[in-house]
Amino acid sequence: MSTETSPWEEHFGSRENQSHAAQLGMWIFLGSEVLLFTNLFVGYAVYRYYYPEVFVEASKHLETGWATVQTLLLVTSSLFVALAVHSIRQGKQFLTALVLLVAIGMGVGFLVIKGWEYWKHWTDGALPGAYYRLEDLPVRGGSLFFTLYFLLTGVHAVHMLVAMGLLGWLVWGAVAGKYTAEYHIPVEVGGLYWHLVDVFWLFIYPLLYLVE
Amino acid sequence: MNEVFRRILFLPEQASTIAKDVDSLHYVIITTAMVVATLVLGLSAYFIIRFRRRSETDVTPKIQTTLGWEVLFVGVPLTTFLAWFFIGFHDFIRMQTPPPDAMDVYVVGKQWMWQFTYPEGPNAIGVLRVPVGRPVRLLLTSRDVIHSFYVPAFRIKQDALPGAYTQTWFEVTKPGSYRVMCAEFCGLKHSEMWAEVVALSPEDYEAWMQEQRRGPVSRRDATPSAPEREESQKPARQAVRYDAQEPHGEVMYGERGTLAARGERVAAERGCLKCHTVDGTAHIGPTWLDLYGRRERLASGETVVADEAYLTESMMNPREQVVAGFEPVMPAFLGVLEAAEVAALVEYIKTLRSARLETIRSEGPVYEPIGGK
Amino acid sequence: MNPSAGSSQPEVTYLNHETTVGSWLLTRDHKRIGVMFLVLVILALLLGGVFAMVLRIELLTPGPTIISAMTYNRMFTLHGVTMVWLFMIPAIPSAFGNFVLPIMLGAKDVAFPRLNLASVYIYVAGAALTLFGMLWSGADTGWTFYTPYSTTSPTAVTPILMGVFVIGFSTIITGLNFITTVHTLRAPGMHWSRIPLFVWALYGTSVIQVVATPVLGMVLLLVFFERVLGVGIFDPSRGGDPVLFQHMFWFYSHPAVYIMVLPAMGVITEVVCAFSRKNIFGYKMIAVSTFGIAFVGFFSWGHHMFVSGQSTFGSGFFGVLSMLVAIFTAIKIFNWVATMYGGSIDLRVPLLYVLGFIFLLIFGGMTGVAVATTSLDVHWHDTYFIVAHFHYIMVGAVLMAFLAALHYWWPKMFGRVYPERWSFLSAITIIFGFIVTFLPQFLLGNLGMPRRYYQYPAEMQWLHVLSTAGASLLAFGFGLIAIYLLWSLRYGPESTPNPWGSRGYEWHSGSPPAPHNFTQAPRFEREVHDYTVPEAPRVY
Amino acid sequence: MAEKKKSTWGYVAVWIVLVVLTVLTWVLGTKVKPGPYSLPTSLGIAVVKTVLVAMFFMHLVEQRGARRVVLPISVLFLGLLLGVSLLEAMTRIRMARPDGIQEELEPKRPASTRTAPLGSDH
Ligand code: HEA
Ligand code: HEA
Ligand code: HEC
Ligand code: CUA
Ligand SMILES: [Cu+2]
Repeated sequence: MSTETSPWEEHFGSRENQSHAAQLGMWIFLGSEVLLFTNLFVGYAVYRYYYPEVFVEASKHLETGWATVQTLLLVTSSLFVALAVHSIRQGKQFLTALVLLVAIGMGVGFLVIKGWEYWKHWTDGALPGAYYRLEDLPVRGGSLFFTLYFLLTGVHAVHMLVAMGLLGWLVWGAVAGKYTAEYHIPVEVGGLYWHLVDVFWLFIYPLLYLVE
Repeated sequence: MNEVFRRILFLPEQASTIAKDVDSLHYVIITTAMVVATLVLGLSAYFIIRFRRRSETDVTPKIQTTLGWEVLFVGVPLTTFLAWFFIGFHDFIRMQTPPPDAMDVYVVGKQWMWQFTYPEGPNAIGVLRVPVGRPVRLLLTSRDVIHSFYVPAFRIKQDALPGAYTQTWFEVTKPGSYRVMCAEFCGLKHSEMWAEVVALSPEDYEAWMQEQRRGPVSRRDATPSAPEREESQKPARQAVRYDAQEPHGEVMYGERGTLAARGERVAAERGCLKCHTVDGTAHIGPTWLDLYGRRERLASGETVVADEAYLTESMMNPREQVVAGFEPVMPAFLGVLEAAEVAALVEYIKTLRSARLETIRSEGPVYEPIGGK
Repeated sequence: MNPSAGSSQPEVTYLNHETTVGSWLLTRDHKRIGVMFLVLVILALLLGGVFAMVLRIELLTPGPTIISAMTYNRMFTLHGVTMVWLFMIPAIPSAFGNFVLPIMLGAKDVAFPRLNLASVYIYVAGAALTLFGMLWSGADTGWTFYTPYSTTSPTAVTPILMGVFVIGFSTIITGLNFITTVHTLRAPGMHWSRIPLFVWALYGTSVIQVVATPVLGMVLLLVFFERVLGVGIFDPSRGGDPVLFQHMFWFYSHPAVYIMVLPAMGVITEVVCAFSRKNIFGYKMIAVSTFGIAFVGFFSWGHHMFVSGQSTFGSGFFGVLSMLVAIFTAIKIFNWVATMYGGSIDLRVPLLYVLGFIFLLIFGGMTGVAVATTSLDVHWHDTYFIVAHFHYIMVGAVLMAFLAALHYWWPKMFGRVYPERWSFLSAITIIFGFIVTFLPQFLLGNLGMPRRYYQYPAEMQWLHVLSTAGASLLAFGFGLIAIYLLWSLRYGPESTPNPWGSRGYEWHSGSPPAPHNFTQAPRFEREVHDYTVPEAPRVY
Repeated sequence: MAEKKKSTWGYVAVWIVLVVLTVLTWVLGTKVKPGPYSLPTSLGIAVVKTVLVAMFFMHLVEQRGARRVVLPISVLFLGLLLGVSLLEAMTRIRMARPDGIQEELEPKRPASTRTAPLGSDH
């Protein structure tokens, strides 16, 4: 019961083992996240097969340029998170906090763009299912595209929020000096989560915005 | 032999061309299962007695497998299973592929009835009349949720999907009446969604069809065939009865709190359901299913949209706007129903929609008439 | 009583070192968590059993008997939901797995004890949400939640969906914990080739849990969104495809049947070895077939959809792969029987349940193979034949294995012995009652009795009456178990550390074990279940 | 976790590649428009980017054993569900409403309640 005082837990035997266990646990969790998104990709694939033309047309209603900016933002934020891990491994706590903050800032930027886009869809009536009011596309297929669009980006945005919360908590920990060159499991593991959320976007981006 | 097995296994009669083939495989698999289970149990029992514990300090040798045993353990069941699968799949493909000379019947499932439509008419609800000795292809669809068209005596079953068509086929071997049941859970009266297949001799069938197609009747609901008129009571048909006067048990859509739920109770208590149904069939009064928002043709020739105002008016003063085709027999409920009850009733009627799916336009790439690609 | 005398019980055990309520509710001890899960799943079994009895009583007559059609529809839905998600999926892994897995590996705890505790509360939260839905107005969709019925049903489907969704996370956490524990917390001497087969079974199960459960989570979420927000992803009037829902559902739910059966198979392996005093026959084959099931099990989900409008190609694909999964089970059955050969067999109650398990699993499994034979399934799909098939496996096999585990590990968990005669009586009642309940259902299915039917043709009545009679016997048997186990908790004679003389690794710790499982660090020097030497393992 | 003095520039290099690939995807998708190849190419690029992120940002290269195979396995199962469901949908026979009898089969709201008492004609 030494967990309150020291971050090392004795039932792991060695510190290296604890780190391995934490990493493995996180990877398994990431694996399950991949499968959480699976249904949406499957729905996308099947409906795109059913309604190919509608999907092409529907995709034109999206802001491809801004999505590219979003992609760049996420990719860059990933770099900063990787740098955070890099610097905490060398024990630089403030640098870590700083780069994490930058990454969070980029996440905020991403979500702002997303929110603006949602607002635009709202005014256009390009909404999912029952709310679909877009006139130039048929309901069959068209509404499905937007359903999938909102589900994919929405579930992704929720993950972004969680990941940003996680990074915020890491910033706080780093500032409070909880992480050192020896003990920084949370930073490593939290970073993994951020990268995974980034990876989802790497697929969502071409699938939704670059349909041809 | 076939008959013995069929009876032991309680299988229904084999009234279609595929039933015998399906059953033969059934017999083989079930017999094997029983034999294997008995052997294994017997072997275990033998081991338990032969190798029973003799002292608390017994030691036992470590016995490991050899390659031969492994191959045997894997090989024998695997070959058996695969052999069964291939025989079964061969039959399955046959069951999935209607022969080119099949006649078509369109089947629409809806909560909770089966409707059959012949090309060039007529329509029939609850009874599908087919000739013996001729393959019949069914094209199934549904108006609301998934149903499943199941005829035990033919060993066929096929889901009817909303928004899409599926197909199955059968060829009846002997005249008679066969029970059709809905096998996919579809709501309150799933267990009553029965119909029947009446297999007529080719001559009777031809005569019946001629009768149905004569003149303007062709689009109407089918009437019984000559053999049925002679000998009436049909057990399966009786089950396809939607009697709002004896609703068995509690009505659908929740019992608690909501306004609509209360409306439902009011409707039952005030006797509305004596004349109105909620499942789409007409009774003394028009059905309430999909009433809200419907364009009603009145006896006066005008049409009205059934909105809240119209609904209220119809309850308070029914003689004012009589729906075409109905007698003005509905009592006025002015002063009988409380305002809250009226509101609840209206709310209830609004919930009675046969799902959003009603608006579906079912379409697909191509319709392939049998025979030609 | 057995040769493990000499080794002594620990004075301080996980049960008596702290006894406040708080020390239970906030415990991170995997053993206490296991016990909490055990209590919870037994309550769920009781609840599901009550629903089952209501179903059976209603089916006594062809027409309405005690409840209305609406209530009946809710009952089988709640029965299915409770039994599958509240009882069977967590039953063996979360209760017994949590208790013995770390001990078997020689670890002090699972890798993430806090997450482990969280999984209890997540389960409780999910179960509470489900119960809330049940009380509110229940759901009438069947445990399969097929769209579009589930998206339009006016009953309280939504809270039940969300309850199951939440419980899913508990499952994922348990799986994640077990995998990590196996990888990182093995004691010295615990090579990969020595890992007990129960642990292998849990490992395979965990993989399925982690992979499949999120898929279920998302598909339930999709139905939720459709109900609450009308996003219409499966809505045919918007061009959606209801069959796609079935793919997503069964992609989870077929592997889920292996989530239920694999741990049961692990239990059987342990019990067969212990009571035959025999090394397992074909350790590798059993371990490999566990992973065979876990992997190939993911390829056969479409065998639930042979008549759903799925393509003929699809049916063939899923059908042939179902045959391949079946093989792995066959391998295990042969190995268990072969293990008994040349053993020193003591027919105790756990072994009796194992015999029931093997016999009923063959029946359930072979009828599974029969329904996987596409042409036969057309007649059987959604009839009582299917109901009988899965009850043969889930009740006849898995529930028997649960009872075997309960009796086998009862002294380990609570340090008490249960009364032998009563346990025999109830075991025989249960096995016999089971057969009387579910054998007639095969015949009903053949006759063409569809499932989820409130009313049925009168000529089928006598079979239903028989089935209800059997169910009453079953309920009586369970009641008996409940009574004598509760009695034994308090008045049962104290157990020795290793009452069965088993060589399973979990018996290296005391019965009940010390708070951190072992009083000294254990070393594993022999193969698991090595009975070539007369003395039992030493207790650390 | 004895980190061998690894330089920051490695990460930056990976990042540059990622940015270039992103821009490439965009150019391909909006300017070049390779038609039928657009889906495979854009997904191909996404996979390459994922591998880069996983290997270097997520330090998969440093990992051993089980930690290494988790992600590939989950992707495998994603592919399984996606591939098989899609294949099944593609092999289905899709039938449309047959000619001639639209009226009766069209699932639609009835235009009026003019339905007669049970048993008699329409
Ligand atoms: C724990 C639960 C469990 C398990 C383990 C299984 C195991 C199997 N199941 Fe079952 N199944 C269910 C639970 C389970 N099932 C449930 C709940 C449903 C219904 C769901 C619903 O619709 O509500 C269902 C439904 C179901 C269907 C769909 C039926 C339908 O709805 O139309 C099918 C079809 O193929 C099927 C097949 C199989 C097969 C092939 C196996 C195999 O894994 C079986 C393997 C075992 C053996 C094969 C026995 C051992 C073999 C031998 C001893 C060898 C004999 C030797 C020789 C022949 C030489 N199952
Ligand atoms: C693990 C799963 C499980 C278990 C254990 C059971 C157990 C039982 N089931 Fe059920 N069943 C399902 C899973 C299960 N079932 C599923 C998934 C469905 C499909 C639902 C659907 O269609 O959606 C179904 C459907 C189903 C039907 C079909 C309903 C229909 O289609 O209309 C029937 C009908 O007879 C039935 C009966 C029974 C009976 C009599 C038992 C009996 O074995 C129950 C006996 C148990 C008890 C009476 C409880 C006693 C317990 C205690 C006293 C607690 C103390 C215990 C200890 C200390 C050990 N079940
Ligand atoms: C004696 C039989 C009878 C009873 C009882 C009865 N109705 Fe009617 N109802 C009819 C008939 C016949 C019509 C169609 C002729 C008409 O419009 O008056 C009708 C029409 C209606 C309509 C208009 C339907 C349409 O399609 O436009 C509504 C609404 C209605 N009834 C509500 C009620 C309510 C609410 C009650 C109970 C409080 C009730 N009815 C009780 C026979 C009845
Ligand atoms: Cu229609 Cu069940
Ligand atoms: Cu299955």
